[in-house]
Amino acid sequence: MVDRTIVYDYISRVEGQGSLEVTISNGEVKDAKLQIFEAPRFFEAFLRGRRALELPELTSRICGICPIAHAITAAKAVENALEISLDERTVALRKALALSGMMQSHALHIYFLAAPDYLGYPSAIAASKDLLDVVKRGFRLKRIANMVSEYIGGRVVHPVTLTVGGFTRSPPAEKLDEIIKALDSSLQDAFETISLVSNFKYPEFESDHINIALSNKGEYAVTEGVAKTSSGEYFDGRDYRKYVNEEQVPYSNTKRSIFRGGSSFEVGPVARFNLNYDFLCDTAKEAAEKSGVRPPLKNPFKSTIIRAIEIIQAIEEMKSILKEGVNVPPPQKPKLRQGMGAALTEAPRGLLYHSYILDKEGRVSKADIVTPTAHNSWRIERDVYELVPSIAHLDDNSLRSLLGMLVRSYDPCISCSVHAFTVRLIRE
Amino acid sequence: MMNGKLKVGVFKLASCSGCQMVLVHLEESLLEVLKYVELKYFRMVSDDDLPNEPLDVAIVEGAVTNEEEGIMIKKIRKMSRFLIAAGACAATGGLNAIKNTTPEGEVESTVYSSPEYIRSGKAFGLNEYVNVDAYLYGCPIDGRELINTLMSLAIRVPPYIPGITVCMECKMNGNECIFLTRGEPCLGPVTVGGCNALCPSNGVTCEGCRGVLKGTNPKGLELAWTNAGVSPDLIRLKLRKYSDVYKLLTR
Amino acid sequence: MSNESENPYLPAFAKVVEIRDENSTTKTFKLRMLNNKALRFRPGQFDIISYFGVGESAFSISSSPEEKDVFENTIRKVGRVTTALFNVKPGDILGVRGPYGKPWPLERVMGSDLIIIAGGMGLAPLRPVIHYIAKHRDLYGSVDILYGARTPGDMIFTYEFDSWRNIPNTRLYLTVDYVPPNTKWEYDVGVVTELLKYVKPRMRDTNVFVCGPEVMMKFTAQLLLRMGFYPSEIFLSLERRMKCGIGKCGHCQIGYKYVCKDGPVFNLEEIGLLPDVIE
Amino acid sequence: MAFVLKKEELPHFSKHIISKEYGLFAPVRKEARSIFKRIDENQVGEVSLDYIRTIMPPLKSLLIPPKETLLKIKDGKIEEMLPGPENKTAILGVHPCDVNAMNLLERVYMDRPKDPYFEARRKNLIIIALNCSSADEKCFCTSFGTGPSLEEGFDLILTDLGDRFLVEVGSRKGSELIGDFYMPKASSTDLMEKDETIRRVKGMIRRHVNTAGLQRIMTGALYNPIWNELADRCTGCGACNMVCPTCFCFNVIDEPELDSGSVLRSRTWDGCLLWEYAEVALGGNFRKDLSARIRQFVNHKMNYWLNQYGALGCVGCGRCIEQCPAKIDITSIVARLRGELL
Ligand SMILES: Cc1cc2nc3c(=O)[nH]c(=O)nc-3n(C[C@H](O)[C@H](O)[C@H](O)COP(=O)(O)OP(=O)(O)OC[C@H]3O[C@@H](n4cnc5c(N)ncnc54)[C@H](O)[C@@H]3O)c2cc1C
Ligand code: SF4
Ligand code: SF4
Ligand code: SF4
Repeated sequence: MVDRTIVYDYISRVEGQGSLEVTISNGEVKDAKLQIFEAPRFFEAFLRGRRALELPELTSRICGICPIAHAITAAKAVENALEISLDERTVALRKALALSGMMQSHALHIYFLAAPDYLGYPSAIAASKDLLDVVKRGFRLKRIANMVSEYIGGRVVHPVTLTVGGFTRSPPAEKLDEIIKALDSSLQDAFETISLVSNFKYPEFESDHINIALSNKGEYAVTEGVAKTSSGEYFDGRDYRKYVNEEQVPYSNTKRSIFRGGSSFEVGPVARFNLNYDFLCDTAKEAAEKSGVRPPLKNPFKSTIIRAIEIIQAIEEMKSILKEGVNVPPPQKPKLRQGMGAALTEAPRGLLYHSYILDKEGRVSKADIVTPTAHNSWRIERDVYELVPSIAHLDDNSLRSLLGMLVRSYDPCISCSVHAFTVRLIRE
Repeated sequence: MMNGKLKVGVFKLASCSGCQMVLVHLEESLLEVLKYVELKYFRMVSDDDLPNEPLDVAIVEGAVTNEEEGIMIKKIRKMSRFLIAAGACAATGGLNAIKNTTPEGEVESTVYSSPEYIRSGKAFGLNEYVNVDAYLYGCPIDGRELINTLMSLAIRVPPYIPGITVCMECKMNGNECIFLTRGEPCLGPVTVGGCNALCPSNGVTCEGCRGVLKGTNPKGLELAWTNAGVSPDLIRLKLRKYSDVYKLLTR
Repeated sequence: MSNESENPYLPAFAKVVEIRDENSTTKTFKLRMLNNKALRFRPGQFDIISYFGVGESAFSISSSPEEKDVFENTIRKVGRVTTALFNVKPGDILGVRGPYGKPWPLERVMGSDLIIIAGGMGLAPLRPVIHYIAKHRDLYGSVDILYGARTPGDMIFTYEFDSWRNIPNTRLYLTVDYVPPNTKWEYDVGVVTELLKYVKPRMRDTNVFVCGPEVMMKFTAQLLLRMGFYPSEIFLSLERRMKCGIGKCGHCQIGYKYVCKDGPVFNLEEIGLLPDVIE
Repeated sequence: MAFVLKKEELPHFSKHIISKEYGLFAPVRKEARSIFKRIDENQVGEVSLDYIRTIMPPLKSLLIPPKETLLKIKDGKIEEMLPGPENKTAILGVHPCDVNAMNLLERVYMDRPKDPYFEARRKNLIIIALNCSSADEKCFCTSFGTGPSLEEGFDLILTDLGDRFLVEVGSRKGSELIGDFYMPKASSTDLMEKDETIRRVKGMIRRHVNTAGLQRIMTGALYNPIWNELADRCTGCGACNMVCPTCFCFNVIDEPELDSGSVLRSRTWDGCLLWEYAEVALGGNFRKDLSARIRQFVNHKMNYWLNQYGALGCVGCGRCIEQCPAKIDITSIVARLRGELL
């Protein structure tokens, strides 16, 4: 077979700008490069010298799709450095905020990024002509998630109330009923989402590799806990660098994250599902059964189903947190001092790491941030290697669209790959 | 009603995508807006390729930080009748421009072990490269203002954002002034309003993400901070954030 | 329906019956109030036009007060509302409020000579004066109309100039700042105040009406004072940002005067000492 | 007529007002201060009349809301968004300076042609004022005779007498409002205690504006360098315009309302400290310099008002002084122009 190179430049329906270049030779992948030509924004550089207390605000600007995850992780890392521990209600409210971000992101992914693939439209907007109800359902789910984000965080994109030491204010109690009602009403839409995604025709493909997700006793971990791997190891934020390292890849894309021992790994909904299945609420478990997925799930395309399941999980859990009341104490006034702090949380796309070294005035002297997309990027390339042999016979267009779907199934968020750097679009 | 639907492209340079997300978050209102507006290019949600025909309006998010983006923004300018700089990054470089005062090589080696592969430059707002017809303020932009802007343009009328300050909106909300009561420097007095004083109303100072309002006096504000005992160091950090307020002061 | 209301912010509806191009940036809109409600106005008054969805703006009524069932506004495209108005077609409906403001003191100056000095768009509120005088010619003495614009192409109402020249005992002097190449121009070149050299006013028996950009009015007023005019003989029509037209929104204040209700036509005596008048 | 209301009866009295179908606005605590808020039956306990100064002027906020829709336009039909007579409102606990400021607003808005939105709200409004029982160093109402007590312009007025309020009736509407709510008649001691309170508060007021010949002095100072000096310090934030109970300027904006397919024409507060306020098309601006804008603000209050509406436009509430981030103080500006201060 002749060598051919598939270039999918500027992958659409992912958040940010990236391309995939695959060189195929004799039905095998000779080379797969997930390139990111999103310009580097150098957060880790300009955070130097900034005040630790600004970090949740500043780092939320890493990513407009999952700003909440960054803000929470930054706050936790600083709290870790300054040895601040939070009261139970604040911790719970933070989780509710994180879940609202997750629900929003998942609804967006399912309805606007993935569904067009499976329903055969270039975009949800195009689909809205025929499938207005479906698109509107996506909007509704998203809107209710956003309502909660705004209620707790003050704003949907880039929350303002989240701060080191807690929240700058409690959410207005008089609106609580309305919010809980809205969440209740969204369950129906969430179930219909399960039916929708269960009926998508997913490509047959399985891959076995290390999964990593946050884990915490007794809960489907999102904001609290330590990282757990499918190979049975546990580590916390401070030990992160003993387990995960990075290497800069010369052909220009994100830094590649490597798990101890030199392997690629997966983070995100599938990893969470596989490692924390037991802690899903009953409704979510039922939904999983109904849609025929069970751990260990090995088909990355089916992450779409997991996202739908996680929407149900998020709704149920937000409800139960909010029902216990939304009054939180005012934020603790931190004592600034020298220190190092790190945190791991689950962003919608998977494990997110922030770590900071602070000087004695509480200024950042070093920042280290690794996003879920950076964690997954090598995994995506490996999947390409594994998938292509079975589909190499397809024509360029079909091949390209399948590979696009594969990349999208990781919902890569290239905007937030702070480690990403630019440039050249390589074409052969 | 006039000359058919408004042809709009949404573009992204160096940014977090947050401003595009505000467009997506319009949700049902987005469907209403789409009765008047045709999204010809919106890579984040659609496969459609760069259109060949000229656009009525380009909404551009993000700062220009390297040569490619410089070329890109010029290309966008050429193909669009009306160009909107959406968000702090597009207006002033935004947070990305904080690093502008540090030599680029130093910046790159902070993040990358082999910075020789990286090509990046200082971060600038779009108006350093092209003419900007209108701004949408904020980090991120405001959904309501986005709707008003698109609806104005749909009837072929330039958009309008009232020229009031965050400080005024903060007062209208009956908030206790954070600067006066806690002594924390707040940029509300010189910042373009329209966010309904979101941050001060939630108990935190305005960080100036919507830029400096024409006719306000940042020098006076700096003096007020100094008189209230705010340290020069904190003032420096405060002024060098989303907007280019520091430029107005060093001039 | 709307006209019955006491609500001064409620526009009545008017139909656009004709649109004329004055020059590349200016159009005259002929309007007729719906519901047979004629807009009764006096020369120098203004109305406020609504383009719903964009906003309202004040415009001098530029047509003859004798024409009862229609009226005209001459509008230059400069911003949002005016851009919207330029997209309007005959038959479209607009909102109209007014008329507002103090008119030119045509009764007070009755019997005297008149010098009318206009710059650019400033001719719009003076056109009704000229039409009024033409109709009631014997009530006034000699009339000199001095009109200046940036270039010949910036002039408005040029199609009426001949008929103005034909009004008995009336002279029209024209000037432009600049004549672009290949443009025919047989009149003066220079600022409008220079046209005063053609006028030999009978002092104490002559009044002056001035309207134009504020700097032009400033120089004109200074010159007139030097020529020996009293401030009480000089009338100016001013323009300020305006949101309500009825003395509530505050924008048009100059010192203690409101342009909308104490003006727009002012006697120089009234405003001579006010701040923020002319830069 | 005068009565006595025990302090612990205040919640009942508030409930009584609500029971007469009034929307009740009253001050409640927010952080260290009071803020006027719509109160429902369950919140009457929160009403706290022990305050000196709110940030926002309550009557202005009520009568000309910061953003108010005037017209709704749809399919060539215009709907006036006038508040109906059913929107009866009672405001409880406004100080004399604020009531007097409202009287000044009336001169503007009830001048012909009347503003029907203001008029409708004013007609619907019943005022239960509150004589001051304390003052701080920012108060200077005595300069204009606008406080600390009020002789007219209220329906009811309270005076804090320690453990009880003296309740005086100022209008028929006021006495109707009391209706069958039982309160004992006030005694002459109560009335004497009131006078004593007012005298005491007057003694607390240290700040002063000398209004004698003020207009002539202000007009003479229009070109004084002081305006440039102030412009170096003023941030141009417009906070003073917002908090001033007599500032009445507004902007008008048209906005689409997508769900209903109509256009809303609203007015929003505006202020002369802003660049855009005096801007006209093509970049012209009649008050380009901040100095001209501050001069407008101060002169409007201390000079032009007198010509325009027959009274000075300041009631001495002290809000602009308190809220100015640059600590610009209208009383010391006047004092300087009068040569009373360096
Ligand atoms: C008494 C009076 C008579 C006028 N007569 C005429 C006339 O005959 N022909 C004509 O073309 N223009 C006239 N103008 C000016 C006209 O009102 C402005 O050109 C128009 O308001 C610009 O509106 P816009 O929305 O297109 O401009 P933008 O620049 O978009 O204006 C935004 C807002 O600013 C205000 N504004 C801007 N410029 C002016 C201005 N010059 N005067 C008042 N408000 C302004 C308006 O409130 C407007 O809504 C007159 C103004 C006044 C006060
Ligand atoms: S208050 Fe300031 S920082 Fe906050 S959203 Fe508004 S402009 Fe931005
Ligand atoms: S001081 Fe300024 S804003 Fe206030 S009423 Fe006067 S002109 Fe209007
Ligand atoms: S409050 Fe003070 S700083 Fe702000 S505009 Fe008024 S005088 Fe200037």
